[in-house]
Amino acid sequence: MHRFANPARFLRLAAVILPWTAIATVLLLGAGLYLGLIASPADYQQGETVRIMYVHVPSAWLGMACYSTMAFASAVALIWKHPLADLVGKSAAPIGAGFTFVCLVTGSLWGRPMWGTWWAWDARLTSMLILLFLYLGYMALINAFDDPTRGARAAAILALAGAVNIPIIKFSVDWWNTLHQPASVTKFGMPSVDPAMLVPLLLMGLGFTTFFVTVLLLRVRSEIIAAKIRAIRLTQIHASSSQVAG
Amino acid sequence: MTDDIPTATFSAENLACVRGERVVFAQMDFRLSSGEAVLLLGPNGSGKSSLLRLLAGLLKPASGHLLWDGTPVLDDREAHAARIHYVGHHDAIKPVLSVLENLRFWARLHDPKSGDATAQAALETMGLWRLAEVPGKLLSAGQKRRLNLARLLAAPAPVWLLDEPTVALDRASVKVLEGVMAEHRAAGGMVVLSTHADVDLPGAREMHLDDYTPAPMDVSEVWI
Amino acid sequence: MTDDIPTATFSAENLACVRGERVVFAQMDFRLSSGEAVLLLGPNGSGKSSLLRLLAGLLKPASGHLLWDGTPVLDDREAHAARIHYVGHHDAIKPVLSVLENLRFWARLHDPKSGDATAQAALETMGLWRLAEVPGKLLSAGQKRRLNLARLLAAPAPVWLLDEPTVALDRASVKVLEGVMAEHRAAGGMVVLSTHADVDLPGAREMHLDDYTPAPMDVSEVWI
Amino acid sequence: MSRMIEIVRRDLRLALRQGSDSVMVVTFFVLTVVLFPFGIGPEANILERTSAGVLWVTALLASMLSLDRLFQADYEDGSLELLALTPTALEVLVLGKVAAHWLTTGLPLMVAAPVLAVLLHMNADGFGTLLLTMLLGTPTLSLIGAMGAALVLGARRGGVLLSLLVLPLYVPVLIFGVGAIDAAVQGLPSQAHLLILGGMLLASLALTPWAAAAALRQALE
Amino acid sequence: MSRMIEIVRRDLRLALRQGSDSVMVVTFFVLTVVLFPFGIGPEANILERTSAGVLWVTALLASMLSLDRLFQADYEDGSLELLALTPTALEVLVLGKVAAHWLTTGLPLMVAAPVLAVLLHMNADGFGTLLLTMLLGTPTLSLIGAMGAALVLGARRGGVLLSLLVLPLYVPVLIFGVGAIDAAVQGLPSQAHLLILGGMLLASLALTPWAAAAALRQALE
Ligand code: HEM
Ligand SMILES: Nc1ncnc2c1ncn2[C@@H]1O[C@H](COP(=O)(O)OP(=O)(O)OP(=O)(O)O)[C@@H](O)[C@H]1O
Ligand SMILES: Nc1ncnc2c1ncn2[C@@H]1O[C@H](COP(=O)(O)OP(=O)(O)OP(=O)(O)O)[C@@H](O)[C@H]1O
Ligand SMILES: [Mg+2]
Ligand SMILES: [Mg+2]
Repeated sequence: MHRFANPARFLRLAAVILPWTAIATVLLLGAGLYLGLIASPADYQQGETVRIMYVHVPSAWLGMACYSTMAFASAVALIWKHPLADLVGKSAAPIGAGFTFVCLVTGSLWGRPMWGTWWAWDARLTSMLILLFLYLGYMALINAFDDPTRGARAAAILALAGAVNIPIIKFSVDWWNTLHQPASVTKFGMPSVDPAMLVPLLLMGLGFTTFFVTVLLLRVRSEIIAAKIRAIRLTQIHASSSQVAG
Repeated sequence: MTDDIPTATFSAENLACVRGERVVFAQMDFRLSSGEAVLLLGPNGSGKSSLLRLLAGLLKPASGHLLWDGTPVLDDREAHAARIHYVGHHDAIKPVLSVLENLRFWARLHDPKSGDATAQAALETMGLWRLAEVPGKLLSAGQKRRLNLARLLAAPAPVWLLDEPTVALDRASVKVLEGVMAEHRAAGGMVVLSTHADVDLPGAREMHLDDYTPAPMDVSEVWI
Repeated sequence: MTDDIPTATFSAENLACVRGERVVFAQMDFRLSSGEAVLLLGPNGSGKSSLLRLLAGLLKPASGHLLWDGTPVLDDREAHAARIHYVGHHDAIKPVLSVLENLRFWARLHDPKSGDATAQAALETMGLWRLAEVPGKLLSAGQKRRLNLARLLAAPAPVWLLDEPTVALDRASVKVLEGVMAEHRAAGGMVVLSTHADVDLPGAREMHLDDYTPAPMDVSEVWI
Repeated sequence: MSRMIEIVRRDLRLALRQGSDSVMVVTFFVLTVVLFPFGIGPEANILERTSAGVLWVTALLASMLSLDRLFQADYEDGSLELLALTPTALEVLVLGKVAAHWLTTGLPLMVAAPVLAVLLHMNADGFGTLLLTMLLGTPTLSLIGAMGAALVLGARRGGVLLSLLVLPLYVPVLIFGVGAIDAAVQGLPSQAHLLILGGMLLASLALTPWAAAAALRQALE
Repeated sequence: MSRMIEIVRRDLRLALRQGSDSVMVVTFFVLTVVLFPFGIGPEANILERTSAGVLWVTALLASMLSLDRLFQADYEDGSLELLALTPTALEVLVLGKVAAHWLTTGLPLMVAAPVLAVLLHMNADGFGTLLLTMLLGTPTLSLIGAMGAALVLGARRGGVLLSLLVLPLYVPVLIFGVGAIDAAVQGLPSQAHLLILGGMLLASLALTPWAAAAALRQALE
């Protein structure tokens, strides 16, 4: 099936979705930032620094969400060999790395006032740092082979193996008593956060998500085109490679 | 040593092989029953080694399936591995291990019950028994190749996949190999052999790999 | 490219070669003049590769001397190295370097003045020019061998020492190689070639290595 | 199973005969720690403070530097193809090679560790924990490393890539290893750290052979 | 000469493309030193006292562990035969390979060293001397190592032999290297140490290429 898979359908779909996600991103982020940075109250104990949360938490969520997407795509690519899945994984990685990086930076910026330290080898922090390295490793690996399909497979395996890290990040706060505070928004049952903070937080979360979708679609599209070009060049290179002297 | 092999068929329909994003061959049908042999011919780069690796299960076909008595082989890799012996371009000989150690390792790995007796018999057939204690690094090219071929005898398996096995062999050894292959087929074994030289494989079906090379410029097909 | 080679003679008297504490061959006389060729034949382990390595200066003879126009070659290793091209069992191809990079390196190393033009010409003759940018690891066995042989053309040298050069080559490439060797000899070059297959080397003197295996200990007898 | 043992035996034999990097690495481990006093001067208290860290950092380097040859040699001489074609799950064979790697790096390190700990004036209360952390930690290192080594087979810049993949996964082992020892030395409970180490061992034991085997199959395509 | 440059260029290119062990080892040098604070705790004064030792021990490790592959790869794929058959003294080619090895290990180590020295809170007075010792010491390490690697090629118990062979030669470099830095940090004159280091460099420059070339010829027999 591998050589007969056809990108045309995907391209058509992307063309339809893209404008909507793009617009949604702008609106959601706009509203979220306004509510978060201006309209919402400062925290009674954390003061203004609480506003870091509106970037920190969504980027943390997306950092993990991207990786889950990547791992899923990798599974599809390995099992069904669907070429599109490879491209999705490849395209998702840098975005996720970006989110994770932002989460780490905002986190440690926030940690300075809250915990009096930029960094601690706390379970969640460590696992998040490892997530970043997993992204970097994935990106390095996928480009490290002369044969792109081979690179994609190797990277996919890494992505799957690294997936254990996600639940660790998520639940580390519950398993070990960490510096980092446990889930309050994503707690099952009623969230234990004041709506004035919850609403902008969720808006930002949605905005980040649509942003992710938009960029992902764009990247996959360009990957497809690149692959086509490569294929053409290869067929030409090898065209008569097997006959001696012309 | 390969007496108790039941008749079986090893077949494939509409095989296609893609390497480095490029279609090496496509729409290849393939069929082999006990006692038969196939001779792979074709210019360099036409895909002989690729086909053999594909039959061995090292490569996954881009399309088509390999069937053993009608059941897909990739369903049970171990079972398939137990059925085949693959001799590739590399001799897989450790320079610091003695000839016997090298052979015994591979034999045991293929069939844990295979004893030293069979190993010795194999080395004798290949005219290496006198070198049994010599470390691999001291072997000449042909001696290395013979040691590699000795694996075929040290642990029985119905399907032999041989990639240019006569390389570096002197004429006498080529004769020995031809004899061994005949014996193997007489006992119901199968042989797939790629070569550029002349190998005497009576009644073998010839496959010219270049017949299956797809026409260069069909981009729509090559889309990965 | 090898026009300006003066006639010369490459000879040896009473050569003996010992490997792994064992005499491989002895009392071998050897003589080769410009335009001539020698075909080394003999069973595995009879010493063909050893002789070639010895002629190349990689092995030191246990007795006897190699002479170039009467002067011992070991007196001036560099000069001798400049005279010869050696093609052994290994292809010396770096998997991560492109075909062209691989060739250019060896050419420059042999003759710093050799330019890209000659390299390209060599690749074209060997039918590899289309693969010039492909990394070595993607080459098929025969393509690797052809790349290795391209060295012969990329930088001129009067003496070619070829150890089973036709291994893994398809018939077409063998023809090309034969043509190249004929050209080389016509231009006054010398060729020493070991093979188990048939290579067309018109007017070549045949040497059967097993004739020189010392009587007391037969080839398979080993003292290690 | 018997096949796995075959592999272990072969790899050990090879390591002995041709001296795998690992042997060298262990020699090095000992050397470093012996030399260390030269480096920082023999003040006992400093040595004591640093001992756990020195031991673990060196152990980490030692096991890591012997990694990139783990599959490379077999890959180059064609043995890997044949291994992939043996009638057993490749995962099992991988475990065999990992075991061999651990026996030639981790085990000697463990044996050497207490002696070196003495040289470094480590507080005797730490010895038990030191051994425990090593027992739990070094196999984890070998396992994770095997996965990395398999993934980078045939890659460009294999070496750097390997360290990029593997080191981040090694760091936690280091952290918790040292943490446990320091805790023990200061008479605090070190169970928490040890548990985490154990968890990492189990996780990698479950995951990495599978990943490595899959990666090897890819490498052979 | 131009041939030597060819070799350097090729080896650098190889190192870049496939990431020779050396590149990895450097990544690794940096990492170790960065890890070190985690290992021994961030107390500035301890770090300061240990910095010279840590840096040199790691540098030594870095160049040593990349060595046993120095000729191995070329030996296995037949390149070494052809190198031995180029119309130049093999000694020159050996120098070429050593140069390449130094450029991929020694030089990066030197560049990284000061940065790491800062991380380790080394006293700024030591920096100049640190660089000097590295400049004199690392090439010596590469040279000695090359000889060892060559000697081992043919031999059966490769790695072990290598380490046993090379380590004793390495140790003095380490001792005097650290000695010089410590002296400088304490404001004492360090010429004596530096002179000895220079002497060792010259000696190995004169001896090792010849020894290595001879050993390689042996290995090819
Ligand atoms: C570099 C340091 C930090 C890292 C790597 C980090 C990482 C994370 C991650 C991965 C999440 C997502 C958890 C989930 O979705 O269940 C998260 C959520 C959160 N973090 Fe951080 N964090 C850091 C520092 C901080 C600091 C200093 C604070 C403030 C005290 C903080 C407060 C929060 C909050 C309130 C959440 C939302 C929890 C929820 O409701 O689910 N984080 N952080
Ligand atoms: N490196 C070595 N050290 C010691 N003995 C060796 C070495 N290489 C080969 N020999 C022995 O020398 C003898 C001749 O080897 P050589 O490679 O020259 O044979 P050959 O004629 O080339 O054989 P083939 O046709 O297989 O290439 C063999 O018996 C071999 O065992
Ligand atoms: N590992 C690889 N990755 C990508 N392409 C490859 C790889 N190995 C070989 N190829 C390409 O696949 C094609 C077929 O190679 P293959 O080795 O099957 O040819 P072959 O018929 O065995 O040639 P030879 O007669 O020289 O052995 C060649 O064009 C080669 O360039
Ligand atoms: Mg082939
Ligand atoms: Mg030979």
